[in-house]
Amino acid sequence: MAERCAVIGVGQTHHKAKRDDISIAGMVREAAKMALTDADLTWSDIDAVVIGKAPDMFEGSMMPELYLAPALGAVGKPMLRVHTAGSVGGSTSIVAAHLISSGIHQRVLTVAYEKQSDSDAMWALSVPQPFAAPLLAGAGGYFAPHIRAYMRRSGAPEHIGRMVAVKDRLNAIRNPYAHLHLPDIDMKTVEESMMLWDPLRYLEACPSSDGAAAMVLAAEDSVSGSYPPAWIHGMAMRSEPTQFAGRDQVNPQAGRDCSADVYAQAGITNPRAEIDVAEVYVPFSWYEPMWLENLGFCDLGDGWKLTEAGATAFDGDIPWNTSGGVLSSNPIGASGMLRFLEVAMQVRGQAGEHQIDGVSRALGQAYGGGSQFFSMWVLGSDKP
Amino acid sequence: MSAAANADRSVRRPVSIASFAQSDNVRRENERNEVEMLQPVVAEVFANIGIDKDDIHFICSGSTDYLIGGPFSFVTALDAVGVWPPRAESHVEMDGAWALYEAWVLLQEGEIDTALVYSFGRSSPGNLQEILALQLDPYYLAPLWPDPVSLAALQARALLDAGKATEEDFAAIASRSRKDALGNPKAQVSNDISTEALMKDDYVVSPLRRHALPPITDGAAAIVLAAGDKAREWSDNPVWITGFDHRIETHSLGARDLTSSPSTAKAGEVAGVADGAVDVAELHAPYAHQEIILKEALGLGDGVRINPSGGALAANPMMSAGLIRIGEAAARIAAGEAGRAVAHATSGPCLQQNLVCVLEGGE
Amino acid sequence: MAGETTTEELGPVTTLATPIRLDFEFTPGIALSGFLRGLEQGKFIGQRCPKCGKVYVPSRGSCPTDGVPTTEEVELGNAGTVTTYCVVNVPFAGQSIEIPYICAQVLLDKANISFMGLIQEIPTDEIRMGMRVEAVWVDPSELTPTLASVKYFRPNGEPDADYDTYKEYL
Amino acid sequence: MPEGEALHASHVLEYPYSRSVGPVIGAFMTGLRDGKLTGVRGAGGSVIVPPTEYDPTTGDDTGEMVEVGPGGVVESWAWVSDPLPKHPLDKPFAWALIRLDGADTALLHAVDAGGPDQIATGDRVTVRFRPVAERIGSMADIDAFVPEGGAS
Repeated sequence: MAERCAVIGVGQTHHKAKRDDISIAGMVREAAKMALTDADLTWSDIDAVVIGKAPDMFEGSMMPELYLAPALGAVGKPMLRVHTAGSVGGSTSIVAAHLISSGIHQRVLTVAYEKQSDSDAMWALSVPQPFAAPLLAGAGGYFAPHIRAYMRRSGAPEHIGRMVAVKDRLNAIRNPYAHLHLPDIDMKTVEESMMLWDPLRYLEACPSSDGAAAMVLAAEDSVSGSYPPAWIHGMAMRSEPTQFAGRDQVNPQAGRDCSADVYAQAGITNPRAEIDVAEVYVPFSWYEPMWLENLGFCDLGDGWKLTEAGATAFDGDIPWNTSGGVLSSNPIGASGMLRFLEVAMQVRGQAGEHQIDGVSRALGQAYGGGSQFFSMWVLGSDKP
Repeated sequence: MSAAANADRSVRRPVSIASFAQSDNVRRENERNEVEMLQPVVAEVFANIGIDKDDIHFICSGSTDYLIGGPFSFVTALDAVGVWPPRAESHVEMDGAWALYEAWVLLQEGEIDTALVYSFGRSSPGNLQEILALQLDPYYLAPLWPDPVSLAALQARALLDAGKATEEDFAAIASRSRKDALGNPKAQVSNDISTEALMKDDYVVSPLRRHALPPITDGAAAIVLAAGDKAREWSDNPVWITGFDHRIETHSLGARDLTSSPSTAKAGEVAGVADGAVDVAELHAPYAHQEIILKEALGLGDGVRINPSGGALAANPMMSAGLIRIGEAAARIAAGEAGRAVAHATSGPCLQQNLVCVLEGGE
Repeated sequence: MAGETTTEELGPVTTLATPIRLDFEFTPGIALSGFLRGLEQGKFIGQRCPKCGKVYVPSRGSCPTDGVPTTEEVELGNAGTVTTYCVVNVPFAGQSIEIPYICAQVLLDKANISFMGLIQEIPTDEIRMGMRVEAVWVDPSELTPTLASVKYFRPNGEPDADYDTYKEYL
Repeated sequence: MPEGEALHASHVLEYPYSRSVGPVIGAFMTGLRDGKLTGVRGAGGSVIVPPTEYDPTTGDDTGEMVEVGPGGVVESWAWVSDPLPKHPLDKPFAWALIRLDGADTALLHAVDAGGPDQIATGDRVTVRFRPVAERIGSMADIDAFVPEGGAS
């Protein structure tokens, strides 16, 4: 039987386009020390360290966990390095949690980061290789056609994407750690922003950020810190092939299976009713309605209606991305963990200005690659 | 399983190495890409025990993007398995031995019973001496491009200076490894050559001569783990993992005692190496002198058969060489040549990170 | 020695330039080479999975859903259907085409997988899902084993494909 | 397609990474540019060279910067008779772990010793900086270490 596991400490950096004041080690330590302080622990209290990040080419440092081991107090301890593309921050949290739920460790520090400004995100994500297809579209160009496919399937009107862009940025104003703070954003400024990959406009796309996230996870008899623990009620990862005949990239099976698994573990049958807040990987505005459907918050084709009705707004019945989401901060390797971390903050009641009242259950989701890698967890204030 | 191991780790769920496969280890796999290199290995690891991908509950792989100079090589590698319907799957940017550890952790919870672990790497497309320099501190070390052979040579020198070994010892290890590799059809370097003859090799970086270095290898490997009823269903004589741990040291070579491996010693202690007699040890010692350090750290006496496969001196496929040690050690038990074996994997410069897996036959 | 003067003049060091260059010999592998050599001859060559029968163009050597080698070569025609698309309006490093332009997922007839192609000879606001297109190849003397051999796709004048015929490829 | 027919091409992975260094590495690099070697004091009082924001063993924060060197002792060395193209020197040299005077940990750099018989563990070496005009605040500001007394 799996042991109970809880988040007992969270930490993150101030995310910025360029953290030019700090080294990579300094940046991950900023998040890790904050998480330790939150848990009222020191380096020596930690049994193992699990670190995640996206491609090593971002920073030009191969398997950087080797260099970062002493910076994260990992000397003499087990250390694992996870890489599952954009979902990595979520997968890293889950790998760390299993070290506890398996009964092997009592307290695990997990960290994820990306220092994208050391190079260039567009370059690092699509390093040109011989014989490869000419670089036609860039990062957003991969996703824009799927967004169009979603619009066609669901009949969603064009302004839905803009609503998400505005909502998440207004949420970010409440979050002092968010990269983008755009207090003047509204539907009009989004509509007037540059069209990048039609139908996707500049303000509907995520930024490129430097940043790190960290959490301390603990077994039931090792819980510490002043905020209450956020208990893991369910967690899962799912992958499907990148490309295959008949693949549904708008509503990927791996995402549906992953959420079904997590809900089953958490005993959730009606996600919209039973989940108080969700933090979901939405790097392009339209992924909110797409994931609303994929995560079973509504029937197929109805995701955009929830967004339009304000259900996912800060004062809606199922607030999504109270932190400002990936649309407001995107250190790729850490982006998934920031989703997992935000729901821990919500459950623990430590989210300050972006706290939703009375959160007892929350869903964190991350996805990566071409929507083929998924990781999710459900946290709750009650012991599972 | 020994009583002592049981007493110490009574909460641990027995997990077996149900199947192991590896590609030929070659200097240059110049035709097939990663998927094409890996696919037959995955097919073989299933065929060995008559299962297919639908019997697998969890998949974990180990690889690194830098070997071929393009991001996300692990993503396309999944095509070698065919992850449809979608699977619980994860990837470590580490040797496959750590992927196996992650899978073993998951199996401890008892929710699932089987896992596929694989790793792959082609070192031949690039210049490994330069690529591995990028594993070093990106501010103080990598800009100087210290190559892994030079760093290993610093460690070998420290060992010689400490009076813990001689250059002849390095050659003797290479001689024994190559001779043993004659019995390993997957080995890349194998011959019957004496220590004296090897001592005539030139230095590559003094004090390391050619024979003390690992070959540059392209290859892939896979293991299927099974627990519970599946373990017995897939084997009449399961090989059990009875102890498993890994530890990392500081990165700064100048803050370490390079002549010892406290991380290996600690991992060995937690894994319970000393809880019973060890018949065979498969040690991931890419450089000959590192075997001496590892033997000491694990407290392995002269009666222990070291690297009957020929070890990493006979084939050192990046990201798989550690996983292969576990597969080879399990194979010795499955073949009835050993009752209890230790497998070890390493990563990073001068044995910075080490993993120890104890394997036992019997019920 | 320069002493403090240097720092006073230049300020403290805040960044470090660490240029990295690595050289590789790259191979796309055997199956993909077959596809690329086809391009060099002005042909689309795919491979069929022996298990599910789906045709992958290109194939990377293993059926992504079955995990078995794709071995049977299948030559495909020039015509296909736009399953979905976007209009690229953003300049980025490595871009070789004047913006705005259309990027579309093109599903070649008889293939079971689409790939991204450039659509030309049509105003960007006239592109639509289901449009029938054909490959325009570069001059035979310029054919190479890369997708650059396909200059672009253009409308082939056939009526739009029915949504049901390509909806599984979205 | 039969074996032996895969295509091949050269592939260059190249990027001019630019790293922010932060205060501790920055102080060391600034020192190099000024012709000085610096370390940082760890929580237990030991002096760590090259300096990091953290103690290399405990992970604890480090403290004040202290000047070390310019001389030190070779703790281990390896002789490179055929330098690789990216190595810091283009003639035969030794990589060495050098514990600088005043330091408790060793620094890795090249020693321009002349020949393998000119260097041994325990030897004293001293830093040789590049000319002021060539120094930019990087490890390459150290041209190499040389045997104390100037053997080569």
